[in-house]
Amino acid sequence: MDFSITADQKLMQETLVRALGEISSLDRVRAYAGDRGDAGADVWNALKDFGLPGLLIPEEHGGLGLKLLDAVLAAEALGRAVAPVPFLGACLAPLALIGGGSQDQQRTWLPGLAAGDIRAAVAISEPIAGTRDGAGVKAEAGKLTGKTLFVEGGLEADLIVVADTGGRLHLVRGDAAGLSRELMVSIDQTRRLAELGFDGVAAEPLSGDLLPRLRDAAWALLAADALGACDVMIEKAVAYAQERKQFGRVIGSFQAVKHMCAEMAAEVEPARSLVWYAAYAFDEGLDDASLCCAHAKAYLGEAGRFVARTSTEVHGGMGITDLLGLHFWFKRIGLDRQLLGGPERVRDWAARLQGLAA
Amino acid sequence: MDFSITADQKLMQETLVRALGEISSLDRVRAYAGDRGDAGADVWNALKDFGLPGLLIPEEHGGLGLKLLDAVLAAEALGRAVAPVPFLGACLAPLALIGGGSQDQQRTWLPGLAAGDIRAAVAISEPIAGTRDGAGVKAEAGKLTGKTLFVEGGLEADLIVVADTGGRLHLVRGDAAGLSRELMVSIDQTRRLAELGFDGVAAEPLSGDLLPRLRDAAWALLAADALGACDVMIEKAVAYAQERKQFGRVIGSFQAVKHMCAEMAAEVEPARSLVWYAAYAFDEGLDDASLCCAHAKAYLGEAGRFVARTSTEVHGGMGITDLLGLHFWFKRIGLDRQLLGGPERVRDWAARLQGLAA
Amino acid sequence: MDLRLTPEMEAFRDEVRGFLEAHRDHYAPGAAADRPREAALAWQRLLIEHGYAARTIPKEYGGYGAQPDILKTRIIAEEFTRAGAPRGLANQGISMLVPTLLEVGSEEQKQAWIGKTLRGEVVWCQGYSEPGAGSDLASLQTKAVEDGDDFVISGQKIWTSTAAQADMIFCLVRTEPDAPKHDGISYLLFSMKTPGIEVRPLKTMTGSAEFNEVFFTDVRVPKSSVVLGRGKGWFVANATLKHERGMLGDPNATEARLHSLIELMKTETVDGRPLIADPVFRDRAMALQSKVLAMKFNGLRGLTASMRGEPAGMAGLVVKLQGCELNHQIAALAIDALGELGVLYEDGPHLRAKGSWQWNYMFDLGLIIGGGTAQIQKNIISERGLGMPREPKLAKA
Amino acid sequence: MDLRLTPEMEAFRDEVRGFLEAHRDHYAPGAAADRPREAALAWQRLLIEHGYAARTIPKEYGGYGAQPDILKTRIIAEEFTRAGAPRGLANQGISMLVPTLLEVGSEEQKQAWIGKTLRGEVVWCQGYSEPGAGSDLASLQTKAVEDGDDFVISGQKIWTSTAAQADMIFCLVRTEPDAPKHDGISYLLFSMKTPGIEVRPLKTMTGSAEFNEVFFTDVRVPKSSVVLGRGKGWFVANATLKHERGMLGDPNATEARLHSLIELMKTETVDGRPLIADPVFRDRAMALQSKVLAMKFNGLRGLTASMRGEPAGMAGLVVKLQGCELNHQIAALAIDALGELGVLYEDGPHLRAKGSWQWNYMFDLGLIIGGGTAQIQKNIISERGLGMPREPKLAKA
Repeated sequence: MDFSITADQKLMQETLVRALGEISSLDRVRAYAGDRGDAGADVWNALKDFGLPGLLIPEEHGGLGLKLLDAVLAAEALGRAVAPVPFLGACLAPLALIGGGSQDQQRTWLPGLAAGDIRAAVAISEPIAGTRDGAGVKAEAGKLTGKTLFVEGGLEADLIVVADTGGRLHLVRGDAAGLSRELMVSIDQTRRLAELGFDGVAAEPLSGDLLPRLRDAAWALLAADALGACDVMIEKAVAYAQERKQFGRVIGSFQAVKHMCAEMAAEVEPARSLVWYAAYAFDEGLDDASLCCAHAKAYLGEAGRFVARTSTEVHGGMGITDLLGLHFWFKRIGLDRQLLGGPERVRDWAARLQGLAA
Repeated sequence: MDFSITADQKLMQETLVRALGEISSLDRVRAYAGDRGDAGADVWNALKDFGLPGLLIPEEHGGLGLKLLDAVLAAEALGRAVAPVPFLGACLAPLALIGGGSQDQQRTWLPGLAAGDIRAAVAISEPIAGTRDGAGVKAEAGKLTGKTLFVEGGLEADLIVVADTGGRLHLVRGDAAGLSRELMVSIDQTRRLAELGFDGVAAEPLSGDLLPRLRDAAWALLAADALGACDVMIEKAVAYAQERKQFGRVIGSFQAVKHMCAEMAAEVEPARSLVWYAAYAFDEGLDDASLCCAHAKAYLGEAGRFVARTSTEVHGGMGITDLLGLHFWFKRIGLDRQLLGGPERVRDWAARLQGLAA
Repeated sequence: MDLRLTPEMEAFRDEVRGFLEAHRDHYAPGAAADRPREAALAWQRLLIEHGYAARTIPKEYGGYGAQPDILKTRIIAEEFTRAGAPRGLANQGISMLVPTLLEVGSEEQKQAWIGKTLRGEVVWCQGYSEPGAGSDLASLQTKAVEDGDDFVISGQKIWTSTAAQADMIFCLVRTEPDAPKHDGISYLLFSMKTPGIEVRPLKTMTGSAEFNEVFFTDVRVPKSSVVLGRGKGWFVANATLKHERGMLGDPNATEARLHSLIELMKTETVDGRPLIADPVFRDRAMALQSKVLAMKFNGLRGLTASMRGEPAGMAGLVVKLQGCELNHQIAALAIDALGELGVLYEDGPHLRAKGSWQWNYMFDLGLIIGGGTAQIQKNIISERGLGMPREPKLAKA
Repeated sequence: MDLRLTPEMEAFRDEVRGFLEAHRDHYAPGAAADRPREAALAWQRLLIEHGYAARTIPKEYGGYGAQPDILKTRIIAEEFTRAGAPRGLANQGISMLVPTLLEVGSEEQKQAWIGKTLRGEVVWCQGYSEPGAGSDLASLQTKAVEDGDDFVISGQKIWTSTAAQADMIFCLVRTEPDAPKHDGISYLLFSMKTPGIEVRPLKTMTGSAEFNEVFFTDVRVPKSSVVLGRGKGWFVANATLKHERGMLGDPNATEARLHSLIELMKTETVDGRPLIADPVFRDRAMALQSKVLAMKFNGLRGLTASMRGEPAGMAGLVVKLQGCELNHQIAALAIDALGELGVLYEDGPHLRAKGSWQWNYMFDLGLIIGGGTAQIQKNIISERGLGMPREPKLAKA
C-alpha cells in the first residue's frame, strides 16, 4: 500500500515547475494575456521537450505512455505557472483516439499529437455542462451541424474531438470545410476558449461510449490545475504577510491574517490526496473513479473560490492590482471552477451516479 | 417616516426583560428543565400581570389590543430569558378567533384567554412544515381524526386551534373526548412540544383562510425569540472574553476572538430591523408582509445557528458545560430554527410566493 | 414604527416628481471618473438651483441652503432612481472635500473651492493611501519640507482615482517628521498642474485602471495650502473618512442588484430550463434576499436614527462589512448560475450584461478590501461596537 | 501510488479474518468510560495474545511485541470494523499513558503499570486541564508541596473523563512555583483512592456527564510517583498530547457517519417524499461527501508517510480542524433534513437513532473546542505548517 507519488513523478513535477518558471514567467504570461495574436507557440514548443503533448500516448505511437496521474501532476504544474497552454485537448484527444479510434485513425493522428506538431482540442461542453444559447452539434450522415461553446484550445487545434448531442464522439480536422471558430473572451487570459460552428462539416465517428471517460479525466485535470494555482496563491499570501508591515509589525503576525492563511491551507491540503486518488482510480479502473473525479472537480471549485478570494484579501489593495499579477491565478481558478460544470452541477451528477437523484 | 419602536414599546420590552430576570431566572429555567411535572404555572401567572396573554386580544374582550410588533418585542424578551413559556398559542389562537371565529366563539374564549386563565395552543405543523411520520388531521362531519406533531404548549392547553390537512382551522376543547396528548421531548428543555391524537374529536370550524396569517405571525414570533436568544449569546460571549484570561491576557484581546464576536454582531444586527419590519408589515397588511415574515424566520434560523455555535466556541470548554447553562440558549435557538419549517423550507416557500418556484 | 409619509412629504415627493418630468430633456449623467461635460455641468447647476444637489450646503458657498432633512434627501434619491434621472455630479471633491472644508476649512478656502467644486468647475482627487500606508494610514511617508513660504513635497500616493482628470488634489503629507506619527501630518490642497507631479494609471484585476499612482518630485506648493493647520492633517482626514464610509454599502443599490440577478435567473436557461428552476441556485438567491431585506430595513432604521440626531450604533457599524460582502455574493451567484457563460468577459456575442457580473465580482472584492479591509471592520465592530479591547501594544523586539 | 496489498498483507488480512470468525463468541466490548467487565477483559487478553491489541508493545511489558507496521495495524482496524468486532479496550491509560511510559518512564514504572493497564486491570484517568488552564495548559495551578518523602497536592482538575471509575490518575501538578511556568510542572502517577480526592460529575450540554471535575485537598502521594523527574512534566505531557491528537478525526468513522446520513435521507420522508429527493439537502450531502473523501485519502497519504517514518506535514496538521468540523456538519445536515423531527432528543416514539444526531451535533462541537480549540489549531497550522510568526509578546501593561 503506497499512497504517494513516486520519486520519478515528484522529480518530473518539480522539473516541470522549475522549467515553467522560465517558460511561463509572469512576464511571458502577461504578454500572452495582452495580445490575442500571441498563440504561445514558444511555450508549447518548450513543453514538447518534456514530452507533455505525448504524456498519455503509448510509446509505440511516440508518446511517453504515462497515465492520468502523471497528467494530473503536470496539470498542477501548469496551474502553478498559470501557463498559457491549453492542456485538456492534449490529454483528452489521445484518450479518445486510444479508446475509440480505429488503428488507422490512431496511426494517422497519435504520432503527430505525441510530437506536439498536431494540436488537439475537445468540444464536449454541452453534453456535460449543459446546453446554453442554443448550442449543440448534430451528426447526420457523417456531417456535423450546429455549434459548440467553451472549447479550450479550439482556436488553434488541428484536430477536434466533438461530442454530438447524443454524446457520441467525432473527429474533425482543423482545416475541414464548413468549420468556423470564434474567440470567446473569458476572465482567464491564460487559456483561450472558442466557439466552433459546424456547417455540414465532414467528421469521422469514434466508436464506443467514451464521453464519460473524457469527462472524468477532464474533471481531474481541471481540479489539478486549480490545485496548483491555489498552492501558489497560498504561498504568495504567506510570503506577502511576512513581508508587508502595517502598524509597526508584519501583517502575518496578526491573528486574523494567520487564520486566513491557515484556513486556506486546511481547505486545500486534503484536496491534494483526493486529486491524486481520483486519477489513480481512473488509471486502475476502480469502481469509485468517476465519483472521485467528480468530487475532485467540485471540491477544488469551492476551495478554489475561497482561496482566490482569501489570498487576495491577505494581499490587501495590492492583491487587486495588475502590478502584482495575482489576478492571473484568481481568474485561472475562476475558469477551472466553471469549465465543464460548476460544483453544483458536478455534485448533482455525483448524486445521480450513486442513484441518489433521478 | 419612523423606523423605530416607540418609547412605550421600548419601555414595555425593557420592563419585561427586567421582570423576566426574576420570573425566569436561570435557576428557575433549570428547575423547569429538570422536572417534566413542572408546568411553569408561576412563570405564566407572573406574565399575566404584564397582560402578555391578552396582548393581541381587543380591549373589548379584556386584552391589551396591541399588535404583532408588540408581540414580537415580547417574544424577543422571552427568548432572551429562555423563559419556560409557550407563547405561540397565546398569540396565534386569538388571531384565529378574531379573524375567523363567530361572535359567540369570540365571547366564549377571548376573555378567558386575555386573562390568561385559558391556555391555548395551535397545531399547524403539518400543513406548514410538512407531514412526517404519517401525521395529519382529517375533518369530517365536525369530528377530527388523526394526529398532529410538534404542538408547542399542547400538553396543557385548554383550547387548541387545529389545522386539518386541507389547511382549514378548527377549535378543539382541551377536555374533548377522544383527544390524547403525549410529550415530545426536544433538545429545548424550556418549551415542551406535544403530539396530539384525535379519535373522532368534536371540533368547531373557524371560517376563512386563516392559516397563512397564523403562519406569518408564527414565523415572525419564532424569529424574534431567536433574536432575543442570540443577543444574549453575543453579550455572554463578549463578557466572558473580557473576563477569561489565558496566556496572561483576556482572551477578548486576541484578534480571532474579537472577530468571532464581531461576526456574530454583524450577522444579527440587521436581523433586528427585518423582524420589526415583518411584524409591522403584518400589522399594516402591507404587500410584502408574508415575504418578510418568511425571511425573518429563515434569516434568524441561519444566523441563530452561527451565533449559537460561535458563542459556545468563544466560551471554550465552559461553553459546553451545564455549569454555565449557555446550552439553554443554544438549544432554544435550535428549536426556533426547525419549528414550523427550517430555513430551506421557508425559503422555498418565499420563492413560491414570488412565483419563482412551482 | 410608521413608514407612511406625512402630507408635507407626499407633497415634496410630487414636487420632485414634477421637476423630473418637466426636465427630462436636460438629463445628463456625469461619470464619477471623468471630467464632466458641459451638458452635465448644466444639469448640475439646474439641480443645485432646485435643491436636488448640494441641498444642505449654505447658499453663500454655492449650495441650495436647505436645512438638513434626511427624509427629503431620501425622497429625492428614490424619485431620481424611479425616473432613471442622473443624480448630478458625484465625485470625491463633492462627497469628501466639501464636507471637510465646511467643517474645518478657513473662510477663504470655503469661498475659493466649495462653489466651484459643487458646480463641477473644479475636479479633485484624493491623496491619502501610499504603498506603505494602507490600513495603517497614519504611517504615511510622503514628506513636505518647509522652504521659505512653500512646502516641497516628495513621495508617492496610490489608489488615487480621477487623478488624471483632476484639477486639484487634497493630500496628506508629513510636515513634522519628528512628531508622533499621528501629529506630524498636514492636509494640503494644491493644483495637479504643479510641476513635479506624475500620474500613472493603476490597472486592477478588472482590466481597467480605476485608480492611479501619483508621484511627487520636489513639488512646490505655498504654505497657505494647509487646511486647519500644520500637524492637524490626521484630524482633518478623519472628518473626511467619516464621509467616505457612508458612501459604501447602499442598500438600494444592493436591492437593485438582487433584482437583476433574479431577472437573469428567470430569463437565462440551461438545457432549456430557466436557471431559477434549479432549487440549489434558487435557495441561494432566497438566502441572499433574506440578507438584502435585512440590510434594507437596517438602513431605514439608521435613517430614522440620523433624522433624530441619534448615533446609528451597531446598525451603522456593520453596514460596510455586510453590504460589501452581500454585493460580492450576489455577483458570485450570478456567475455560478450562468455556469460556463459566467466566465465570459469583455466582449463577444455570448457575453451577458457586458460582463458586469464578473466585473462586480472583482470590483466588490476590491471594496471589501478598500476603505478599511474586512479585518479592520471587524476590529472596529468589536472595539467600538462591543467594547472589546484594542489590539494590545507589543513588547519591543 | 499503489493501493494494492502485497500477498503477504493479503495473507495477514486472511489471518485476521479467520481469527475474527473463529472467535465470534468471545466478542465483548469494553466501553471507554466504564470499568471493563470480565468478558471484556478476557477478550482483551485474547486480542493481546494474537497481536490485535497492544501489538507493538514489547512482550516484557505485557504487549505482543511485534514490529510497528502501520499497514497491518490498518488491516486489523478494517477487518474488525468489517466484522463488527469490538476493538478491545480503548481508554486514556492505553492510548496516552502507556506510550508515555514507554518513552520516558523508569523501568520500575514500566513494569508496574504497562501490563496491568493493557490488560484492563488498572483503569486511568487524566489530570491535565484546570478551570484556569485550558488552551494555556502550562499556566496550571494545582500545586504539589514537598513534605518529607511526599508531595501534598491541592487544587482542581477539570474535563477528567472516567475519573469516577479510575484506579489511578496521571496528573500534572506545579512542584516548583518559582520556576518559569513551563519548568515548574511535574507529571505524577497516583491512586484515585488516595484520601482527599473528590470527584464531581461534570454535566455537559448533551445532558450527560461525559467528564468530571476532580478536587484535591491535601492529597499525599510519594515523591516516587514522578515520571522522568521534577520539573519535567511539561515535556512528558507533550509526549502524551501528541498521542491524543492522533485519536481525533478518524476518517473511517466520519465516512461511516456520512453513510448513515445518506441512508437516513433515503429512508426518511417528508410529505411522502424521501429527504434525499430535496435538491438543496442533497447538494449539501454531496458537498460533505467531497470533504469526507478528501479527508479519507488525506488519511491514507498520512499513513504512507508514517509507514516511511516521514512527517505527515500539513496533511497531518489539518486533520483535527477539518475532521471535527466535518463531523459537526454531517450532524447538522441530518438535523436540518429531518426538519422538526430533527429537534427531538432523549426519548419518545418519533425519536430517530436514539437522538444521536443531536447528541453528535453537540458533542462534536465540544470536540471542536476540546483538545486545542479551532483557534489554537489555526495558530498551529499557520505557525508550524506555514512558518508564520508566533503571537508576539505584549508590552507590560
